[in-house]
Amino acid sequence: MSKKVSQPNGWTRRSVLKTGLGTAAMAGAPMFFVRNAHAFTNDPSSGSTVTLGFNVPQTGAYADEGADELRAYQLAVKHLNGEGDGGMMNTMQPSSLKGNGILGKKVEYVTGDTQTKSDAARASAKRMIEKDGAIMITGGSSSGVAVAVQSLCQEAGVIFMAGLTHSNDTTGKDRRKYGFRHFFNTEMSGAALGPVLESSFGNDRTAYHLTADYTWGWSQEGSIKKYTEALGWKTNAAVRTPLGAGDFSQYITPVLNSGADVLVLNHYGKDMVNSLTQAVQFGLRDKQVNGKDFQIVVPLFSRLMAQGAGENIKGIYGSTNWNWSLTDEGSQAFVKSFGAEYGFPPSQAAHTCYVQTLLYANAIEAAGTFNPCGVIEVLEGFKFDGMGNGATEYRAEDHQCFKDVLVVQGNESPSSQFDLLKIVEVTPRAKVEYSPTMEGYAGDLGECVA
Amino acid sequence: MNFFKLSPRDALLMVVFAAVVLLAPIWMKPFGAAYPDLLQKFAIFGLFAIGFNILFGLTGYLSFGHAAFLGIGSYTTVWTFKLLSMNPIPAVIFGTLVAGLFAVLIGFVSLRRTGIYFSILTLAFAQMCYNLAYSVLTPITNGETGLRVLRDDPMLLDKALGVVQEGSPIGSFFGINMRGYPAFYFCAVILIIGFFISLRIFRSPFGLKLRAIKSNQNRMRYTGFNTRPYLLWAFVISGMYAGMAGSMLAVTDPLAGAERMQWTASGEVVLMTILGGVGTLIGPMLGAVLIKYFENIFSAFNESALHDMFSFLPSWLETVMVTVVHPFVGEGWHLTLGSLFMVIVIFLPGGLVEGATRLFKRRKSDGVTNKNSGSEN
Amino acid sequence: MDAIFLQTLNGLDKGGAYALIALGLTLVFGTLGVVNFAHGALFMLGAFCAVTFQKILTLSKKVKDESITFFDAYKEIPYLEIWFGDTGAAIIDWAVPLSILMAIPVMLLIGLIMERGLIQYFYKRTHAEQILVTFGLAIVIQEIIKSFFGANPIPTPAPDVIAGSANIGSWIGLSDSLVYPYWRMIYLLFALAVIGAVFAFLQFTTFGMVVRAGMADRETVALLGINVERRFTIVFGIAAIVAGLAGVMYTPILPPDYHIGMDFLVLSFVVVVVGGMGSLPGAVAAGFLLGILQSFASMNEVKSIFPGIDQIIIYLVAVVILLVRPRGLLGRKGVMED
Amino acid sequence: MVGNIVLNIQNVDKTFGGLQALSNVNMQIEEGKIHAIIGPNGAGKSTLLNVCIGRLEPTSGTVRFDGEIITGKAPYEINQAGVVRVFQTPEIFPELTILENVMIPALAKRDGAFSFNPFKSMSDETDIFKEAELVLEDMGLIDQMYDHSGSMSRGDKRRLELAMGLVQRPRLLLLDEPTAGMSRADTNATIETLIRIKERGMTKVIIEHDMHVVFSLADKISVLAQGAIIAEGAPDEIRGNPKVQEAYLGGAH
Repeated sequence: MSKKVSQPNGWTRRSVLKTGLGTAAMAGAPMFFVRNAHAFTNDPSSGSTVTLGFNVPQTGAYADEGADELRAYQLAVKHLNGEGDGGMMNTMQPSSLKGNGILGKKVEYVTGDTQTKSDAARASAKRMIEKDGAIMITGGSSSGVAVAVQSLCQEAGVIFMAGLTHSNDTTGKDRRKYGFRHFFNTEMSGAALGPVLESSFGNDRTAYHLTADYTWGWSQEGSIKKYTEALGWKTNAAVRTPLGAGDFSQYITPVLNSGADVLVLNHYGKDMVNSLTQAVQFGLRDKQVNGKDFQIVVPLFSRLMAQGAGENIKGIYGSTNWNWSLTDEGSQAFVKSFGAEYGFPPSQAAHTCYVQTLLYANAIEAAGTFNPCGVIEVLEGFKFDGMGNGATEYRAEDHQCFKDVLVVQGNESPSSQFDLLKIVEVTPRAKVEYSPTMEGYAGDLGECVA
Repeated sequence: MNFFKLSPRDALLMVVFAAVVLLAPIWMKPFGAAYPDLLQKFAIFGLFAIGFNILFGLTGYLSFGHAAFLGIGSYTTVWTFKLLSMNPIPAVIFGTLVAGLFAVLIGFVSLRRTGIYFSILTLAFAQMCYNLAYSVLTPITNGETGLRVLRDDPMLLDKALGVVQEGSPIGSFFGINMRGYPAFYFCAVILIIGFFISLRIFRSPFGLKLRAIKSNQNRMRYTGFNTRPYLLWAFVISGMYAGMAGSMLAVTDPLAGAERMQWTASGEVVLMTILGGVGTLIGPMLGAVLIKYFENIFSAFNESALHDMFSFLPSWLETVMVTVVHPFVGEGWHLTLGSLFMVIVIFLPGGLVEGATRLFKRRKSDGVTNKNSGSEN
Repeated sequence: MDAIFLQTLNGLDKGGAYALIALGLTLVFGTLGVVNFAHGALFMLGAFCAVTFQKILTLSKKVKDESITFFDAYKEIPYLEIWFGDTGAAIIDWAVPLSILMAIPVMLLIGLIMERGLIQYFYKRTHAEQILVTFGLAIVIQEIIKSFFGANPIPTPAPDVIAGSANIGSWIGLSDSLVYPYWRMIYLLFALAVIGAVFAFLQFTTFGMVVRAGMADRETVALLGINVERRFTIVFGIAAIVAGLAGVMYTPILPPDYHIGMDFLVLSFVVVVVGGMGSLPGAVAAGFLLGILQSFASMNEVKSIFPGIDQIIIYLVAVVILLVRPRGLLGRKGVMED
Repeated sequence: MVGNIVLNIQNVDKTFGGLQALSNVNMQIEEGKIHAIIGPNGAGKSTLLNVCIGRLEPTSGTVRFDGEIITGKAPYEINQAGVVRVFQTPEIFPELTILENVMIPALAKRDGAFSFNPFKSMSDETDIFKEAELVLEDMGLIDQMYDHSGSMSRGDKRRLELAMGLVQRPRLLLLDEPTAGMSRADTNATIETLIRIKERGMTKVIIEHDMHVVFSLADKISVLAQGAIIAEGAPDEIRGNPKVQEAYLGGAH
């Protein structure tokens, strides 16, 4: 375990012990602080270090993604402590970061395994908060976990900087005062994909959706439907598939006779690799329907998944939060720094996690306090640039980052083993913005209490 | 001494058990496990395993679907929070009862078969619960995101009594918030009660009959027993333990997710029980602690933490140690867990407790007749 | 009509896969009486035989992409292609079917090592202990594979000529939309062939006769002075080969990752139990039954009547069958009932 | 002078597939008597016992116990009614101690087929304990009563089996070769025990090969061959019956 200076004090802010029962039971147990006006969870002011909690999947289907996230976090910590080449700290605008830790305190970190399960992720986050004294939690690679950990952090009074989470809910109806998301969401994917699909496939298309049967899948199906139907596309059917079905053939066979000419795969991770591989195997891409070439669309892409799908990804459209082949100054600085450290380019998950860590540290420097309420105040409405997605804003109303979205296509002729996605279009931020009170999206942030 | 009608030896066991549990925040410290969440998990999963053992350990019926009752307990508890009150007492009672109700239904059907056929029936029911909860039952379970208590939920009883909470809703035991150490002590008290009940069942004629069913069910029938209701009761009791454990998961952390019901979760309690010792009193508890400890502590060691740990060594040795240990911790914690299962079952047949008893016996052998069956420790 | 035809074909295809995956498991149950939770791991190891073979074939000369300076990015050209040109490329293309040649000896060896090194000591231990030790073994094998190959799925495509799908419709004079992937049909045939081979082996050879006698009454056979133990070791080896081959051939359908075995573990247990413990014909029948029912339950028309039915159909069928037939479809009395 | 009929077997047939195991068996067991059934191997003796305790259902015919039909009833109901069988191959609870093995049937006698008493303590069951102790004393197993029953010798297991039957103090005890596999000394001890408890008014049906045992115990003997009763009567009548001799010498191999 990392050396800790401050004693973890548990969930103390709002806990008031009133009866003797608790006090008696507490004898010998670690000191239980009673809330005072200025205390907040795991205040690091008295020590010489500050601890961040990196909560990523280390086992299960997303273990590789989690490993990449962890690499990015370790890189970010290095940079914050003034080691290495500084990466995006040199390109971030505006920046209050000094390269001497956070508010002069050395940054340390603890890690944990979410197992991509809400329960495990919350247990891990709780350990970081209760035992290791983490002042911020970040990470994760699914929306279920993000929402679960975010609400936990709200209760604990600790800031949560979400990792990879794409569901609208994270900053929609499940938004939280203490939670911030840099990653984009299904609404933005839909808005960005719409025009590209229109220009590539026209207005007269019939779509067939295969949707992972859980919250994120529904969210994505809804967004893509909304934007494609606005183009004049028809939706032939939207079929729900069980999570982790493995073999999707029984859901693909009906597509053949359905009369649809576009298949939208609202799957992520292993499900996406499998369903895409199998759909291609069924010869869908060689088919002609309604006099048009049959097309497959995978709204959310990641390079790691593209790797798993191999050849099948070629030519397929999707959206992504960030890709290492971007040539702006910030992306280049990050790719260079990450590549030098690990020998390969970072994934979009790594990018998001790195940026989130820097943004959090920067907000503390700007606020001049570790107090989450002060940090939240800085982050809300924070405008920045030089982090790889152009001019970006953390919208105050829902804590969602608004920035350019990438529409990508599987690369037909990759020049290297990492060159899997080709950027087709960088959809400007203005086109993917939406109202924070949009129907089905509105939520309640809650309060910052400290 | 007649302490709750226990024999002196059992009374001592009970006192030691209670003391060990209640003092866990102190003696767990050197192991890095003395923080509320993990202690709560120890208590909760210990209770789950103790209950599971009443079915598996006593009757030999191996259920592969007990996680369903854990999940049902959790959902019921969160719904009780939402509809009635944030007080954990009604929540735990309802959670336990509803889980018991499901156990009656599932048990009634599954117990028509024995052996692996029984196991697969329970597995099938649990997987159906899980799959449906994750998808089409989302209006009730809130699917992937998990069921949570919201501030604008009715909470009729609380409203009627004028109990108001600030901030996000949290279980509240007459004013004591159910988080941190108070929540642990709440779980600990329930665990101790649960252990006491289990001890009484083990020592009762009912428990003896269950063990006889495990030993030779056919003979029991010719001895005049209708075994089906005995099995059903054992199933329901252990289902209620699971429901209660699920309830406490939701009390200490008001979020109920479907993955709690997945087969891996059912498998986990089976492993806990076998690891500690099937049919022993404290074995399941030990197994639960061990597995949860590995899951939460071993997974948290990263390379820099390892370097810190071995920093007292000369630097070349430090590097060697870190290289050797690293594959077994952090992202490799599963490797340690898998190896641990194998090592224990190979070298300590019967699990930790029985294995330890055997080792102990071998040391002081000399043919002293032990007057207790090995399964009573 | 077309839809029904396709779903039936799909069901058979799935069924073949299920039967093949479950076959080794039921063989081990029936002969050794061991609950093998590492069966999924054997399936996974088979799949990774294909991956390894493909990796060996595609050992590559790396040509650096000079435009990238931050890290080493390569365009890889396999040596086989450099040395043998198109022949080399064709060999690589056929990596998955060819890897069967490697998988058979490797899986046999793994099976023998597993049985001699571990399983044999657990014949007389309780089922609970068998579960614990084999589950632990499965986790350890998984983690070793993960440390070599990572957690991401690895694409292992079928050979180009049979990567696409066949237009069955035009073969038999039905609609043009009746297509089915070549590889899946090959898998079905392969499954039937392997199942047939195992049956024939058990039915028509002396070895098989002894094994079957051993399944029925191990003690009597041992009393006849026949070394049952050694034959059972070989049976475990055969089970490992069958599981491994099922894994090899499945890779073009499902890009394998280290967890693929666990994903199939529950399913194969359900198939085996629905078929009846230790019954080979039972496992095959159950495999096909579950495959076909699952296929039909996933049709939109069915799902609109029973929402979510495709999520639970396998388990629902298992419950119904076990209630109607106490020992599954073709189970024998007394096997794994205590 | 015929006493009160406890068990009345009427026209019982039992076929397995095409095999006639019992054909038209009629037998009346009188209260308080020891009734032996003898016959060569495969004569249907065990099948007959199995029909009586509900393990098998007869193809036709009925078995009445105390005037009530017990065919078709569950084994535990028949046991609770007072018919108890002592098995030939010991059917004990090998994981339990010898004492527990005997307390289990004693509990069945007291608690009935089902009773839910998880909060009673076994250590308070002094009555049950005393009953078990008494029977174990009788059987000479008292010294080892805390040992595991699984590791006993076969002969001891047979005695335990007998103890388990006796502790229920049944109206009718069915003994399936109680001395098979026992040493001569153990056999004699067992015979003595059975004679000793004869006075307690327990009716017994004994299947036995050992003629010494049969003739020293039985009040009445039925001879079964090829599923049918070929002779019935007091020991002296059976001893000289030519049919019986033929069955034994000609029927058995």
